[in-house]
Amino acid sequence: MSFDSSFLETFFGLYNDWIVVALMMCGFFIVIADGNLIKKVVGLTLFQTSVFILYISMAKILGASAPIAAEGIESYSNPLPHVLILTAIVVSISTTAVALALIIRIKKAYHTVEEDEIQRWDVRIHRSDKRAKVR
Amino acid sequence: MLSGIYGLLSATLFVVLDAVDVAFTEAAVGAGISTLLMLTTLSITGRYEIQRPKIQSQIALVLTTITGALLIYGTLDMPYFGSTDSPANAHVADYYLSNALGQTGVPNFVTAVLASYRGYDTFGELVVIFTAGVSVLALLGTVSDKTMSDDHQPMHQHLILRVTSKMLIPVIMVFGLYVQFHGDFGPGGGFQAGVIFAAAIILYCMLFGLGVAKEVISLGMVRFCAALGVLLYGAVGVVSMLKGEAFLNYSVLASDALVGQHIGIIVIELGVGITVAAVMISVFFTFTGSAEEDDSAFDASSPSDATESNSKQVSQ
Amino acid sequence: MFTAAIIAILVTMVLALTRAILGPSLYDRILAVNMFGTKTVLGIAVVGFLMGRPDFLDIALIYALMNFIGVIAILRFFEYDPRGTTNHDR
Amino acid sequence: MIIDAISWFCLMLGCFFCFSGGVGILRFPDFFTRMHAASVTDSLGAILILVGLMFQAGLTLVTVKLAFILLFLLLTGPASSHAMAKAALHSGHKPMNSNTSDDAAKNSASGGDVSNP
Repeated sequence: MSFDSSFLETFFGLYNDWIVVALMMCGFFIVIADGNLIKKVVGLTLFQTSVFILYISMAKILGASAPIAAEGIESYSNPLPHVLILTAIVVSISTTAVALALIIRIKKAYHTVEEDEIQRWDVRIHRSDKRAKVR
Repeated sequence: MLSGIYGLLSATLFVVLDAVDVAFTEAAVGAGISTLLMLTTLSITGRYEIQRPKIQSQIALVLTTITGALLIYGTLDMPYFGSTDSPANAHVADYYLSNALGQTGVPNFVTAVLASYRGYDTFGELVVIFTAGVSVLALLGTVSDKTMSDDHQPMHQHLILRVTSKMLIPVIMVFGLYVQFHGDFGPGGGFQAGVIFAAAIILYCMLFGLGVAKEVISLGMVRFCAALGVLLYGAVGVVSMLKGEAFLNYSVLASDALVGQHIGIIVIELGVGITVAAVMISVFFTFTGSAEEDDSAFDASSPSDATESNSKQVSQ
Repeated sequence: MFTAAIIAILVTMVLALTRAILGPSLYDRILAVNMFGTKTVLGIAVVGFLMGRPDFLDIALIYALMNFIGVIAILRFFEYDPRGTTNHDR
Repeated sequence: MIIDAISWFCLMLGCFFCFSGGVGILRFPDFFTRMHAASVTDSLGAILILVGLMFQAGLTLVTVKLAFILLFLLLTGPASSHAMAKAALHSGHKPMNSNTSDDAAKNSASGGDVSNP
C-alpha cells in the first residue's frame, strides 16, 4: 500500500519529465531509424520541442501565473527559462531552414534524399576516382 | 506525414501554454513558418520514400528504449513538477521578479529579461539567425535571381481565397505592428512580430506568385533589412558605450534611467523584429525560387542539373 | 462551466485527430487538421478565461492566422502542381 | 445574472455543436459529407463560444480582441473550406489524373495519404 502511494506521488511529481523523455525518444528513433533526410529533420525538430517542454515545465510553479505583472497576482512562474526558450525556438527554425536548404542542394546533386542511396553514389564516385588515379 | 507535423506542434502549444510568450512564439514559428518550410522542401524533393528492412528499425527501437529507460531513471532525482524551491527557480529568477518592474519599467518580465538583463544573449541569438539567413542564401540564393520575371500565378483558380487574403493581409500586418510595440505590456515582442510580418508577405507570395511578391518587396531590400536590424541592435550598444556606460546598458540613453531603458528596449525589439522578418522572408523566397526554378527546368524538359550529374558519372 | 467547455473542446480535438490519423485521403487529413486548429483557437480563448488572465487572446488570434496559412500552403504545394504529380522521380 | 445565464447558454450550445461536428467528422462516410459536418459546426460553434465569452468579459479590450478572433475565423474558415472542397473536387473528378495506377501504388506504399479513387 505504501509502495503504491509513493509510486503515485512520484508519477504525479515527475510525469512532465516522462512525457519529455517519451517525446525525445520518438524524435531520436526517427533520426536513427529513418533514412529519409527530411524525416530526420522532422525527428530533430521533435527532439528540440521536447527540450523546450523540459525547460518550460521546469519554470512552472503550481498556483503561479504567467509572468506579466498585473494587480492582485502574487506569484509568477519563472521568466528566465521562457526567455531562453523563446530565443531558442526562433534559432531552431533558422537552423531547420539551413538543414532544409542543404537537403534541397543534396536533392539537386544526387536526385535523392535517401541516406543509403546517397552513400551508394558516394562509394561509386569514390571507386571511379580511384580507378582513374590508377590509370 | 504532413498533418503529423502540424498536429504535433499544435499539441505542443497546448502543453506549453503556461508560458505566454513562448506559446506565442511557438504558435507563430512552430505551427506556421516551420510547417511552411517543410512543405516547400517536400514539394521540391517529392514524397517518394523507400522501404527499409525491418531489422534496422528494430535495432533502433531497442536502442531508444534503453536510452529512454536510462533517462527516466535519471529523472527520479529531479525536483517535482511545479515545486517552488527547485534549483531552477531558486537563484536569479527571484531577483528578476522583484526588481524588473522597478528597474526597467516593463510589466512583461519576459521582455524585460530578454531585452535588458540578457541583452548580450539576445544579440547573439540575433546574429545566429542572421547567419542562418546568410547561409541559406549562400546555399540556394544563386539560382533564384534568374526566375524574377515569371508571371506564373500558382493559385489563380482560387478567386475567393485570393480576395479573402487580400482583405486579411493588411490586418495581419497591423496585428504584427501591434505585437511589436505591445510586447512591453503583454505577450509579444520583436521575434513574434517579425514572424507575423513575414507570414503576411509569405501569404501574399503563395497566392500571387513569387514574381509579384518580389515586385512588392525586392530581395535586395530584404537582404538590406536583415543587416539593418542587426546593425540597429548593435548601434544601441555602441551608443550606450559612447555615453560612458557598459555595452547595451540603456539607462544612459536618456536623462531618466527608466525612460532610457524604455527607449533602448523598443529600439532593440525593433531591430530584432526587422531582422527576423527579413530572414524569414528571404528564406521563403529562396526556397520557393528554387522550387519554381525546378518546375521551369522540368517544363523545358532539360533538367540542367540532371545532365550535370550524369556527366559527372560518365566523365569519371 | 469553463471546465466543461474545455472538456468538450478537447474531446472534439481528439475526434478530429483520430480522423487526421485515419483519414484515407489527403483532403480528409487537411480538413481534420483545419478543424483541430479552429478548436485550438477556441480552446486557448476558453483557457485564458479559466485562468482568469484573458491576455492569451493574442495567441488565439495568431493561431487562427497560422491555421489559415497552413491550409493554404498545403493546397498550394500539393494541389495544382505544374508537373502534374509530386513524385515524378523514378 | 441574466447575462451570465445567456453566456452559459451560448457556451454550452457552442460546445454541443463542436462536439457534434467532431462526431460528424469521424463517422460520416466520405469526404464531402465530412466537410459539411466539420465546416458548418466549426463556424456555428466558434460564433456561439466566442459570443458566450464576450458576455463574460463585458465591454473591455478583451471583447474587442474576441470580436477580432471571431471576424478572423468567420473570414478564414469558409474560405479555406471552400478552397479545400474545390481542390478535392478537382482531384476527385478526374479519377486517374496525375495518378497512374503505378504512382498510386507507390504512394500508398509510402504512406498512403494520396486519394486513390
